[in-house]
Amino acid sequence: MSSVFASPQENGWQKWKAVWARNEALSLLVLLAGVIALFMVIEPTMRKSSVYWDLLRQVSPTMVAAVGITLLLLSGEFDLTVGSMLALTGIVIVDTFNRTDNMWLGILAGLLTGLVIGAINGTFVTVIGMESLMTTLGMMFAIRGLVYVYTNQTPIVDQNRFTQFTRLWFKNFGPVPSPIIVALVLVALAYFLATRTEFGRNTYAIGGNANAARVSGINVRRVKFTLFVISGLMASVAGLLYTAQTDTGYFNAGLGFELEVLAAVVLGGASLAGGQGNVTSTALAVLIIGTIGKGMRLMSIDTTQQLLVIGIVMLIAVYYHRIRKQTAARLTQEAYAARQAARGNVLA
Amino acid sequence: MATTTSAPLLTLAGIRKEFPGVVALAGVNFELLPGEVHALVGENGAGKSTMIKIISGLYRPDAGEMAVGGEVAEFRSPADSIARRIKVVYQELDLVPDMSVAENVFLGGYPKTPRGLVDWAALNSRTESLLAELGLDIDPGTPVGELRVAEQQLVEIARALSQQAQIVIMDEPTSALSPGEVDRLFAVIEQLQQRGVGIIYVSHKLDEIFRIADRVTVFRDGQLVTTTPIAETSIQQLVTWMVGRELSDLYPKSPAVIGEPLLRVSNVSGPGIYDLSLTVHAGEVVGIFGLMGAGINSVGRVIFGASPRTAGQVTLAGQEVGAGSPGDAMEKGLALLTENRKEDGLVLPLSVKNNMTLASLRKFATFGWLWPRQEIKESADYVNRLSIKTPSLRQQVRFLSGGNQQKVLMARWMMRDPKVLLLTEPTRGIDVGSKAEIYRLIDEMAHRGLGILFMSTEIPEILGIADRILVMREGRIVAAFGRNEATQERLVAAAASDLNDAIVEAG
Amino acid sequence: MSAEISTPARSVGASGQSSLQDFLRRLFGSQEGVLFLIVAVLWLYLMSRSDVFFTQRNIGVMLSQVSMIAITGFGMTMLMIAREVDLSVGSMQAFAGVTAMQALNESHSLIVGLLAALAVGAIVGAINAGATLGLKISSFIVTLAMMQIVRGLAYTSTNAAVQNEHKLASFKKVFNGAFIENPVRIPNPVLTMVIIFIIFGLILSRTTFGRSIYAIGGNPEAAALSGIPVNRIKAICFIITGMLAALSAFMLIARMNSGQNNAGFGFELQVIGSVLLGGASLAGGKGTLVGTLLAAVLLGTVNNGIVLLGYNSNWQTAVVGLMILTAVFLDTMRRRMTGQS
Amino acid sequence: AQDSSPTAAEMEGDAMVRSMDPSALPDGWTLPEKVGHVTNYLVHEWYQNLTKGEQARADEWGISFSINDANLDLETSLAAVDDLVSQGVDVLNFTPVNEEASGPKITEVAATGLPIICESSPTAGCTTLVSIDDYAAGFKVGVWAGNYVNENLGGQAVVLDVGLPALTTTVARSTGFWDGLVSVLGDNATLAQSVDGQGLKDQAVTVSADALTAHPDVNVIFGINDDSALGGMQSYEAAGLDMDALLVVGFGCEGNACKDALAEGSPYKVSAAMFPEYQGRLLIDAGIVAFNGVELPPHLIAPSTPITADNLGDFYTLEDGAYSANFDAIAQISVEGES
Ligand SMILES: Nc1ncnc2c1ncn2[C@@H]1O[C@H](COP(=O)(O)OP(=O)(O)OP(=O)(O)O)[C@@H](O)[C@H]1O
Ligand SMILES: Nc1ncnc2c1ncn2[C@@H]1O[C@H](COP(=O)(O)OP(=O)(O)OP(=O)(O)O)[C@@H](O)[C@H]1O
Ligand SMILES: [Mg+2]
Ligand SMILES: [Mg+2]
Repeated sequence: MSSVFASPQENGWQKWKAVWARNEALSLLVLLAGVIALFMVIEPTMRKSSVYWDLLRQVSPTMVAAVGITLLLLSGEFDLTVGSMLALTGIVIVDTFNRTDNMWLGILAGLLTGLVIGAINGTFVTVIGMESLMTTLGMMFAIRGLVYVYTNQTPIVDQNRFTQFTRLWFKNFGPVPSPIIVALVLVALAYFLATRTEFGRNTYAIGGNANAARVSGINVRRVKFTLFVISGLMASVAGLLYTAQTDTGYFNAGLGFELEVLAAVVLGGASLAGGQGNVTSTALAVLIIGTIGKGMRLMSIDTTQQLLVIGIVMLIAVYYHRIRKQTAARLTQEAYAARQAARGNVLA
Repeated sequence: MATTTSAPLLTLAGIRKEFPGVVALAGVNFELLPGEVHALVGENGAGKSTMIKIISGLYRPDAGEMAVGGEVAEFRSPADSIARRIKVVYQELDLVPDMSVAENVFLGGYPKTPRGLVDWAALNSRTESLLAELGLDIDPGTPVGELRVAEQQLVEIARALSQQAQIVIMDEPTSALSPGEVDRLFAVIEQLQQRGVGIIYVSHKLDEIFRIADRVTVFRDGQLVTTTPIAETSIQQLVTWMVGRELSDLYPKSPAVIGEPLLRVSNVSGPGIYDLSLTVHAGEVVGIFGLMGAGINSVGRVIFGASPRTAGQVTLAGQEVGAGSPGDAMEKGLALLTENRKEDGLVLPLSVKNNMTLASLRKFATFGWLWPRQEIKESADYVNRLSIKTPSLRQQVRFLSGGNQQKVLMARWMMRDPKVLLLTEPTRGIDVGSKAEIYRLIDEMAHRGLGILFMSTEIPEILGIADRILVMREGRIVAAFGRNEATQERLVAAAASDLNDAIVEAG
Repeated sequence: MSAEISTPARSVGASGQSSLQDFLRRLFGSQEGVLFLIVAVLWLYLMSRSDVFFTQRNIGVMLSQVSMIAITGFGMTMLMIAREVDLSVGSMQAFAGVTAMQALNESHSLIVGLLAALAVGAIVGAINAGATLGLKISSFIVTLAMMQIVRGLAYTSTNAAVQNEHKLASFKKVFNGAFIENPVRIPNPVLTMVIIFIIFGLILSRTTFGRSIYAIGGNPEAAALSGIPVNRIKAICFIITGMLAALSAFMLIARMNSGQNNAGFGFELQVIGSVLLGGASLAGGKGTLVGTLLAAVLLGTVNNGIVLLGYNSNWQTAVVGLMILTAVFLDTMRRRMTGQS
Repeated sequence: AQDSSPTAAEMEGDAMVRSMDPSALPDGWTLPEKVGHVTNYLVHEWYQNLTKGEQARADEWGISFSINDANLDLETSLAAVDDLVSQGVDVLNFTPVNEEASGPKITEVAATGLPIICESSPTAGCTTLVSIDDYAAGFKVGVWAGNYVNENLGGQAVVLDVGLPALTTTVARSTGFWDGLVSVLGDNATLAQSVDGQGLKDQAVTVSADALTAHPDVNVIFGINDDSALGGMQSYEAAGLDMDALLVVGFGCEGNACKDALAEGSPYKVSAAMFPEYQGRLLIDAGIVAFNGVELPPHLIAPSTPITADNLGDFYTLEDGAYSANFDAIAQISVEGES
């Protein structure tokens, strides 16, 4: 059976072009390698391997949260609460530590927070039918505000100083930092969920054409609800990692985190309209943004100029994605035309 | 053919559905038998799609009962309906364009491995055999978005097969199919029939109904007018039931008074069309007939400048029309009614009035400042003149029925007082009553001295209203007929014949 | 022959209902109505709880604060109706502000300072437009990047706040706070807001330009085929938004008496939040200036009320969130009940 | 304020820091090659001037100095610590975004033996903290303000506190000020309202405008930094209230705005000066001392004093529109009894 990807007119060059155009992860991988190579040339510290282990540790909360958001975005919905969730989870975890003197209860409570907030977001959007962008914007302020009110803007310090807890952040297995292990396991699970399970395929279908999904008997509301819960849960895992680093419930944790996550998702090529994107690309994009930030910090470039650079890189990357997607669409069209020509009208 | 003795597959009793301000269904009784093709006809907005959506579980009825296979059925979602082996092929196809054919066929119920994961191998092989059953030779891995509409429709039907549907409902399935594709579809329908599947078939094309239906049910304004075996009725009778009165003449053609040449298209090429030349005179209706994909949609777009023109010249009343600029074309006196109402015609969230006046805003404004009085007056005038059914000028156009939406678009262009009107399939998906209205409007405009270029894939209407007919194939004009020489057979022959045949000089 | 349709078209234009009924239906039938109701309830509550609330002074102060969000919001409303968005307006508060203050210090001329701000707004707006329309990238992403870039420029152009070195007496008067004398006894920022509201309100509802904006947002393809210059109109909307954001930046420096390069953090969320709350949507085609104004006033009232009643200011963020949720909830319910969803 | 009293050895280290001289490095001492500072908010004038002071001092010593800024983001701040460690700094200067939350990280890094000189807020793991005593400095301006009120404003103070509850140091400033004021005025001081200006001028203007409508009788505005105080004053003026009946008390006086306001004779009469350039010098010098293994007290107190129109000229010299700090005069300020 002939695949469209290998229609007769495609020569070797065309084939490579198709591989390039259709595979966003590939581009991102090349970009990542390029960024690393560039920094290695201009900044000697970037040649040390320890820098990269640090990097992996540092990007892990963002990676976890961004992957959660990607899954949700595939279904065409948004969640702006991730930043506030980082703060809320931290507060809940450390507060529970202090109230129960039990580390496991604290961690459990933290994860439960993600579950509950995700379920609340999900209920607003899928049961009541509220628009997700506005709803989660409201939730973002509401959660942050409640955190302020509850803590009176004082950090909550872990009185037990659970070292086992902070090891979740600081411990290394060989050279591999533990948080990145958590993050990669979750990325793998998310990848598996998105590509191998019916639930994942249904998610893509909903984002691709919600109506088609609904009339095919997919319970769109349930899928979306579950995705909100997953995204909430992932945000609370991010919060857990973040908190393990500080052992403190910090009310201002994750201010602006939602935009950071969004930038990564967009750089990873996911469509804000849903249906397009994948978790590996998002994870790569997180690494790219992390590397650029790291390199610039090591070069002691001003934060102010870092903002400029990140902005410009994002613009270029998105423009690049557009060109790539356009090429992919054109190749598809050409392949289709060739197929039609080769076969004649099937139905006539 | 239907075996009238067997128990009904589906029974609706007293089904009622209201939307705010509209009674879409006012207590409908309906029955579908195994192996029968049951046609559903009615004007736009009569409630056909609403009934289908109730059967599919998308809407819940306000009153009434439904039974499937004798058991009472209360569907809370499409999943419930699918579980009872009901499959709907909707008017607007519901496929996920980015996903593969196989995934679309099994959407909502993938074959799974014992561990509960998607079984890709089974998915592809089962799709392949289903497609083979339908005589469709496509790779199950192809993204559906790449398929032709007809192929997509068959994918939907493959879905019905995959779900072993007992009841298949098709809402205007042929509105985007070529005659060959229609034949193919009908063959599939017969196949289904032989398996005892019951089919509800909605269409505005009454001739089709007489080809395949066993029984027909007529709706009017949410009421069921009658259900009758097809053999006991006629097209004329159906039309009368649908519109509630006798429609004596579908094609009101008054004798043309042909005037000066207005639109001259010389050797124009563009995406989908090659070396197109034609002339439209004042008071003349020129029809272009072509099968699906022949390029008739591109004609209007390229002349109007909505698609790029790569070669050739267009003049209107002697003035040259710039390429690729709808603004200039409008300036010179052209108007274009596009093929896709929803995609590039209507502005759904805007009101009826604002949709109508969109192309002639300047007429109601001084230095950009609008004078609403005049705007309202003229819009109201058009609503009345074209008998547009709308509760008010302020009504969002999205709530109007298809036919009325089309009339709003006609009004948009009539308001500009164009010299030449380019119409692309203006009656697609429109009921017979509204069609008659639109034909009447076309005739009236021609009578007032407008030139009309009318592109259509439907032979009867072309024959009915055009003074001169051009036939298009593969982007080229291949034949031209006067009103009196054209027949259905000659048009089909020209549209489908080989390129080597004599190309009749056009224009 | 003329064919008649089974149900004759109802005569249009005339409404059968009494005007009161019609009024009520319209009040509750729209997002603006819902907002009006919430604002009214809130005002009544605050009036009963605080003597100070409903005084000319307090309302003046509150509306002065609302004015910057609202003025930027008016531009943003037009942009969002046209199905675009601008996230760079917050950074603009900093960048246009410091630029204007520098220009004032250099030139000692109010007009030059104002023009400098507006020029910055126009240029950034034009760049947003160019990148969005020229490169065909979603404006959400373009302006997300521009938000970083413009903030970076604000930091780069000055590494500290730009102080008022020109000491222009007129500068203090233009947009400064509430009760600087002017003939109408309405604070200048509020007056400015009202004037801009009227101008752009009329443009949106009464001009071909405004109508085109709605059409573009509702269906860009259809608008283009109706002869509307889609890109040109979108570009103008971007530039207007940039300039209005710059005008609020100018109002901000007048209030602060200095150009702060860290001003306007989160301002874009307040503005976009107000616009969305006012009934516009990211999908385009709908929204009104009245809605935006009411939403901005609602959020301003909440902030003002919390301080007036002496509540812990920690509540401000929370209440803003709850207000957004309430408004979205009520609007969703309203639409469900009137079958508009 | 919670520090235990320093040992004699530590006091010796303290004195050593204050008397370091680039022309005379103690015998046997080595200089660190690289010093890096992770700041929390470099765009603020305080940090602009502080790091200027550090850079100048590092240049005097011939030490390479680099800055990484967190722009108020905790994660970035902690990542920047890793980055400087990777770069092999010999001394780390650190300003926490949040001191509690930075503790574990700093403790971890400190365990490697790297001297960490903290600024602004005490953080677990720091070798020492260089900062003013916020409470004491607040108390001093509070006393000054109390006397001013007695002499010029009829002995009654109605206070608007434009605070920043999110940071312990800024809370200490507000409390210190209030206690100092009350120590002079007793019951004649009333707190009209505390508002959160977030230390940002635009926020300060907004919240104080609201508060001033509720309390138009306010005659003393205290701000936890210059922006807060100036923002409050700005709203007061905009509200059309009597500027002659107002006293504005600021904190930091790190930039030109404060100095100009003092010099102009506006209601902004006093600020708890913190001398960022001088603190920058102390930070570098403390790093050198710590690098050479000398014990330091947990808190190395930087000088602070109420700065007014009268003594502005003692501490700062105005030349061509720029103020330069007189380090000798600043070094003379007593830090006795502050902790
Ligand atoms: N979701 C809805 N909200 C409000 N009114 C609706 C809705 N769906 C349908 N209607 C109205 O109900 C009536 C019946 O519509 P329906 O779509 O069933 O007509 P139809 O017979 O399928 O017409 P067509 O031939 O144009 O497809 C129409 O007046 C329509 O405007
Ligand atoms: N913008 C374009 N670029 C390239 N090819 C085009 C473009 N527009 C149309 N075509 C091609 O030109 C041919 C005619 O297109 P057109 O849409 O006019 O046909 P049609 O008769 O309406 O058929 P269909 O039923 O497929 O819409 C098709 O093969 C189409 O793929
Ligand atoms: Mg229908
Ligand atoms: Mg077509």
